[in-house]
Amino acid sequence: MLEVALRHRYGRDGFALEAAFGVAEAGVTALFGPSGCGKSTILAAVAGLLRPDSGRVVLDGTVLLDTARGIALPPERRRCGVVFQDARLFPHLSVAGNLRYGQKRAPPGATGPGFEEVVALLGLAALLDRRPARLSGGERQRVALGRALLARPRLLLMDEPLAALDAGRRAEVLPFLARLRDAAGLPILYVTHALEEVDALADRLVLLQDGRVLAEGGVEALTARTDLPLAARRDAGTLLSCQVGGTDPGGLTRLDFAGGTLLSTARPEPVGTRLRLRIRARDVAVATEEPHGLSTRNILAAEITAISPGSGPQEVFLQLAIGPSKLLARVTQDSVSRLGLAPGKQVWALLKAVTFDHLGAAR
Amino acid sequence: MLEVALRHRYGRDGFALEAAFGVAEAGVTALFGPSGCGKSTILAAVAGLLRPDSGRVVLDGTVLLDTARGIALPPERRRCGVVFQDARLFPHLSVAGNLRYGQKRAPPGATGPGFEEVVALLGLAALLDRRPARLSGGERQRVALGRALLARPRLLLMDEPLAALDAGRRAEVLPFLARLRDAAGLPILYVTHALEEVDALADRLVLLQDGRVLAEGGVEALTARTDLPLAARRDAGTLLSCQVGGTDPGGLTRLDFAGGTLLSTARPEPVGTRLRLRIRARDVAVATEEPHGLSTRNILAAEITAISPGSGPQEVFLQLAIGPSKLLARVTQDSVSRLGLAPGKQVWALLKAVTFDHLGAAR
Amino acid sequence: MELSAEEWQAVRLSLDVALRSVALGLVPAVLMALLLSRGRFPGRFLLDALVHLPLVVPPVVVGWALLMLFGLRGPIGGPLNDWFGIRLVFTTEGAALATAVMSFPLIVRAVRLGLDQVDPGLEAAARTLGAGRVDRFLTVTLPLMSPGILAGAVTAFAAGLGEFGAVITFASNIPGETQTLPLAIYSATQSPGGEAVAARLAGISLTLAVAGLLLAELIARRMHLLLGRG
Amino acid sequence: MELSAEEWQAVRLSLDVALRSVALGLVPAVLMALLLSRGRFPGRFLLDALVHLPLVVPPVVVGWALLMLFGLRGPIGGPLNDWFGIRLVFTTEGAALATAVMSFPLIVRAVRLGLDQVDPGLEAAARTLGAGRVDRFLTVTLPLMSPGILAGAVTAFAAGLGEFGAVITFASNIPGETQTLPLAIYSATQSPGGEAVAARLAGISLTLAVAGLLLAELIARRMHLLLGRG
Amino acid sequence: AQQPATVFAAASLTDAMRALGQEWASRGHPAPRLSFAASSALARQIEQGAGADLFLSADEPWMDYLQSRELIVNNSRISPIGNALVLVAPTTPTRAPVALGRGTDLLALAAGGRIATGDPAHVPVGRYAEAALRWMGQWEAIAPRLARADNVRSALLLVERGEAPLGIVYATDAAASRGVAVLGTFPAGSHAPITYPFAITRRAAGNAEALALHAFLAGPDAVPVFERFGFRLAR
Ligand SMILES: Nc1ncnc2c1ncn2[C@@H]1O[C@H](COP(=O)(O)OP(=O)(O)OP(=O)(O)O)[C@@H](O)[C@H]1O
Ligand SMILES: Nc1ncnc2c1ncn2[C@@H]1O[C@H](COP(=O)(O)OP(=O)(O)OP(=O)(O)O)[C@@H](O)[C@H]1O
Ligand SMILES: [Mg+2]
Ligand SMILES: [Mg+2]
Repeated sequence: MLEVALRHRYGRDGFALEAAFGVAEAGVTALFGPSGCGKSTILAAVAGLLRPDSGRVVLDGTVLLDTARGIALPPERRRCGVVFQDARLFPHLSVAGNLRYGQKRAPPGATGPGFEEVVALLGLAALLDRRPARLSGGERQRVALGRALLARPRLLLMDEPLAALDAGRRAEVLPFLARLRDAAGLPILYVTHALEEVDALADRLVLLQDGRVLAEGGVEALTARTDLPLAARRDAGTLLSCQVGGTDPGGLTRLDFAGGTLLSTARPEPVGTRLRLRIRARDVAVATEEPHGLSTRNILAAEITAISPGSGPQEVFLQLAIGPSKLLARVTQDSVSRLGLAPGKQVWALLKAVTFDHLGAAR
Repeated sequence: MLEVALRHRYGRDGFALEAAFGVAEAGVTALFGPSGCGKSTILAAVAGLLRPDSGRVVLDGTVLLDTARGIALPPERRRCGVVFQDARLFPHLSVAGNLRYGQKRAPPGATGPGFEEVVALLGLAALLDRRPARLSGGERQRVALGRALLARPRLLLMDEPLAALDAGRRAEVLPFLARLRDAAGLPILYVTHALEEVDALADRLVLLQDGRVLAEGGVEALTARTDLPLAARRDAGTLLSCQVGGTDPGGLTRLDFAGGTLLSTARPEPVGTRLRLRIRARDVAVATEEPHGLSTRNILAAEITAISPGSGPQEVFLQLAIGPSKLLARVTQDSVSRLGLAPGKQVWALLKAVTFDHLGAAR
Repeated sequence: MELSAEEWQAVRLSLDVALRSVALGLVPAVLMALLLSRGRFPGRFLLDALVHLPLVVPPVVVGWALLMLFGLRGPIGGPLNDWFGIRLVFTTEGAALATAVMSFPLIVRAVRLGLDQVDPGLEAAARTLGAGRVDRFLTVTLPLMSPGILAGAVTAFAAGLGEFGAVITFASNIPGETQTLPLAIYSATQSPGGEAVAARLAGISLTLAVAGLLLAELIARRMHLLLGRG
Repeated sequence: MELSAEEWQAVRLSLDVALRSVALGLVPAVLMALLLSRGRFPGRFLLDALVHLPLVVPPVVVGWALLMLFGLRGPIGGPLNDWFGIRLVFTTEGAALATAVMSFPLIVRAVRLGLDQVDPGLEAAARTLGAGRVDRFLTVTLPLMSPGILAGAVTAFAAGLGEFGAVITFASNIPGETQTLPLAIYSATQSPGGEAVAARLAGISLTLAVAGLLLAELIARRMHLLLGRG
Repeated sequence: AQQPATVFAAASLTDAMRALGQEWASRGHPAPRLSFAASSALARQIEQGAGADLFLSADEPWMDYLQSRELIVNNSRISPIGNALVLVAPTTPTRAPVALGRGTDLLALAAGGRIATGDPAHVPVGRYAEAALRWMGQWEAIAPRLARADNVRSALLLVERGEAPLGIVYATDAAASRGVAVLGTFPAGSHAPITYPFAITRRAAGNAEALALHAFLAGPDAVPVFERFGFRLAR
């Protein structure tokens, strides 16, 4: 669906980028990496705003760029919606004018969310007549987001679009983006350094460092790996695909996954909805005997399949298998020896029902 | 030390600000609130860049602004270092030139971190000769931070300074800011919407909404309250002051607090260091009988003092007392009835040792 | 202050010529500014110099060159007259043309400065939203460079009120047709004791310029609002 | 192309006068631009109009007014001569003064456009870093507005190469002292059959202007780099 | 009604022609349209097809220029009026008149100052002044001390303002100015006669109104007006 291969160097001995990755189907690909690793540079090259030294970008069979064959479609014909790190709103147009700018130029056949819908979802109704100069930082970014969406692009490029939003607004916008992604079958390249956003949105992850691709793959696979820099983060963990199974007598929602069922605080989704849960390693505890009288609601029989070093000296990751599903648990080295944990040992995995508030959206 | 009272209205019926708060001693006061609530406006008025309709700002006995008495010190004489939301680097100066700009203009007597120190800590050494136009978004913000610090201000105003930094860099810069705060006895007004930054840095919190102060007070007190919008966040919890007590035979660090001891994965701080732990309500489970064979290392006797509604319908907050210290636990309503939890009941509070990686800095 | 009928005529004519010259020169100047600032072609530099030509040679020479080109026997003026019956020499239109040529470099300069003010990032944003070259120019670049265009127009208007050498040489000094205020002032200084008349006419010139500036200031304020800098 | 000694002299003198006029006018023009763009005082508007005066009246009248002011019997020229022995009429300095006065409004306009380009946010940032009014101006505003200043200087230089009416009226046409190229060109066109000489001299004028523009372009590129827009 | 005639006249004829135009109109004719500029500019404009009916030049060469291009009606060329060349000085301080002859030392009279006149390169008054100075044998010495103005009015102004202690201008200009005093008149033989050639342009060849105006200007009725402005009849 999207194929990107780029080589670029700023100046004679400046920053060098050499990155290639592919995206097979619609969905969100997160570009993830530290400041200055080349994320914005990649977006600019894909959008056509930077002409890389050499490279090839193909979207849905359309060659956007192929320096070898001398092809370089101008940005206005690439139909890549871009949300810039610095909103770049048109100062001479009102918020409404900015939003409509892209909408007016969208090809007649293209579908996507309507003006009213975008305005409502981004909370822009009160701002429509305002000029960008009179908006707060977060408000500006919301308008930029709406503007890009309304242009009905074939590919959406977002450069830390939520960094300037507060948690509340972010939580509101995230599912909207997710819905958009699903409804439109739109591939999205998403630059972020918040794993929270990766979990909620990303299907695939491209890990970057110093202009190179460190690893690339499905989010679930990549985040379960303990050998990547991701594991050092406090929110390291695995993603678990599951389905809303119904409501428990206690009012909790049953989430069925391959190998068992989890109980979560009530979910609004109808029965049958597929969800993605991030089970963070730090939230998983293990017990060698079945515990009783515990507020922890999810106590699942599991088998330790491997023990790998954690990010700190006293920490390890336990890889747990619950049926075909995998979980990571982060425990102290001390607990390993104290409880005699070892690969092959049968344990109970403990997960609090309230830790699933942080759900990836349906796919 | 700092006293702020402001009233301002943009245009005839635009956004209205009416906020007052005081800061008694040096340290970080976080201004926390949703996008568009007036945070940047307050900073601008304190820095002298916006002349509010009326108001009074007093810093260390110096009246910076008093509209009633017609006093309004110009920004250049207020010595308020500002890190703007949009870096505002001087495009015609190199990174080094930007950094030295404030340094050269600092009063001769003022002390603070040196040029080399700031450059090293913010990782700017390789960028010194670069122009701002050639920096990535995060790099720009780091330079802006360094520039403000080197001006050796009496008050530091920061507008989401870390929003553009990746987690790694943020984790590096945070302790630096904390050290700066402690060493310089510098009051800092810090705008953010990341609770993580509040935990690590803030001593006091000013919660804003729609231009008004919703609540104001010490971070520990305010974050333990379940009636504020803070509690709705998934990272709601309490802050616990403690002291490094020594090392456990298992290699874990003992953290003593009023009422007990916690075990944490190893901490680098020497024995006796005072730390602040954020114990997030979602990380705390309770048991009615003492559990055994559990990887969870911290199992503390506690008493339920109150049960208050949580953010969702199936959730509640348990307020737990461990000696004089307070903890919040977030559990399902179902568990409350299942385990017969009620105020006055003695329970065991369960805390995983690996959940404390997220530590507030020393005060 | 009483004005003679002839002076009134000169005032009207000056305004007419100055406004027409601005109207005539503005669009070509904007296009030229674009070409010079954004174009990459050989000879760009020579073109830039050529645009400045009216500035670097005396106005009388410009008028003379125009006379040679647009005169009834000139290579442009001849056909123009023969085929279309358009005469430029010795007409108000001709005075406007001469004035427009003289102020052309001033407008181009101002417009280029205005163009440099336009953040390329915004044009890039417009591109990603699907705006092609012309579209983008009309909806983003042009509005954002408008302060430069306004400044250019005002300067050209003021200079047009004062243009003398090129007009008298190209369009002659015919009361009611080409005798603008500066020409009337010149005529006055040619008469012994004409200083008082000249000074009075200069005062009128200044008044017109002030009025033009006032108007421009009002437009600029509005523009600032429109550009969201208010 | 062979130049006569007298023509060489005119070339040298033209350069001299044009450069001196720019040197003379630049600083006052920058200050005036600041005053007009940033100042808030009654009469600001009148001052703005006054600055445009040389543009709106014929150059001859400007020369004539200068003569009244800076002549030996003028209110400024008299004391200047009596106390300091400085004479402006008939001298190269006088020609430069007349040229500077004529191009003053052009520089002021360009500088103001440049000033409008300066992001007030950066000046605000400088303030919070402790930079007072003058400091801030010299270290932030001035460098950032320099493209406008350069544009103004180039326009003034080009206009200075072509300035004619005011110079000949105020400083007269004295070979070697005040006979600049435009005066020589004008002289040539005034004699029947002088066209060839005039055209040749105009070519030289243009060459000088091209050289000036080239230089300015080089400076502008460097400046762009210095301003971090590279 | 008759179409008014269009007259292109040298700038130095401005006042006289305005008065004559009124006089002409008072006789029941349409008031002529007058365009005043340097003779050179007017001649070139006529060459380029300007709608002039009459050309009144301030010097002969520009009339020759048109005649050689067959742009005037040859037999209409007349030079009815003339002028004299005078030496002027500012009225203050009052100076004694001098009798101008070959021996008069003008440089000494100028006392280190400059002598203002039209640019000999192209302004008619300057050309006459050059001839007179050559006749006096002082051209080489005085040439560098000249202040060359671009028209006679500017030269006069320089003297009025005291910038130049001496000036060589037409008698007509000197007479009209209150700021200068005539020190002396150059002998008639010191320079070519100062004449103002008038002619009908070729396009106006059959134009009765132009013909009539031409006759009026050349005739006795115009004489008093010309004399009122200091012109004299050509010999
Ligand atoms: N125009 C330029 N000239 C030279 N170097 C540049 C230029 N733009 C960016 N760079 C450098 O290239 C590297 C990658 O920049 P880029 O903006 O792609 O980073 P990023 O991953 O988006 O970082 P951030 O998260 O901070 O926005 C950085 O080291 C930056 O300094
Ligand atoms: N110049 C202005 N004119 C009119 N309204 C303004 C202006 N600047 C800001 N506002 C409005 O005032 C409110 C507060 O803005 P402010 O920039 O202080 O918000 P903030 O709390 O910093 O938000 P964010 O987190 O998004 O940066 C917003 O609703 C904004 O739209
Ligand atoms: Mg970036
Ligand atoms: Mg803000």
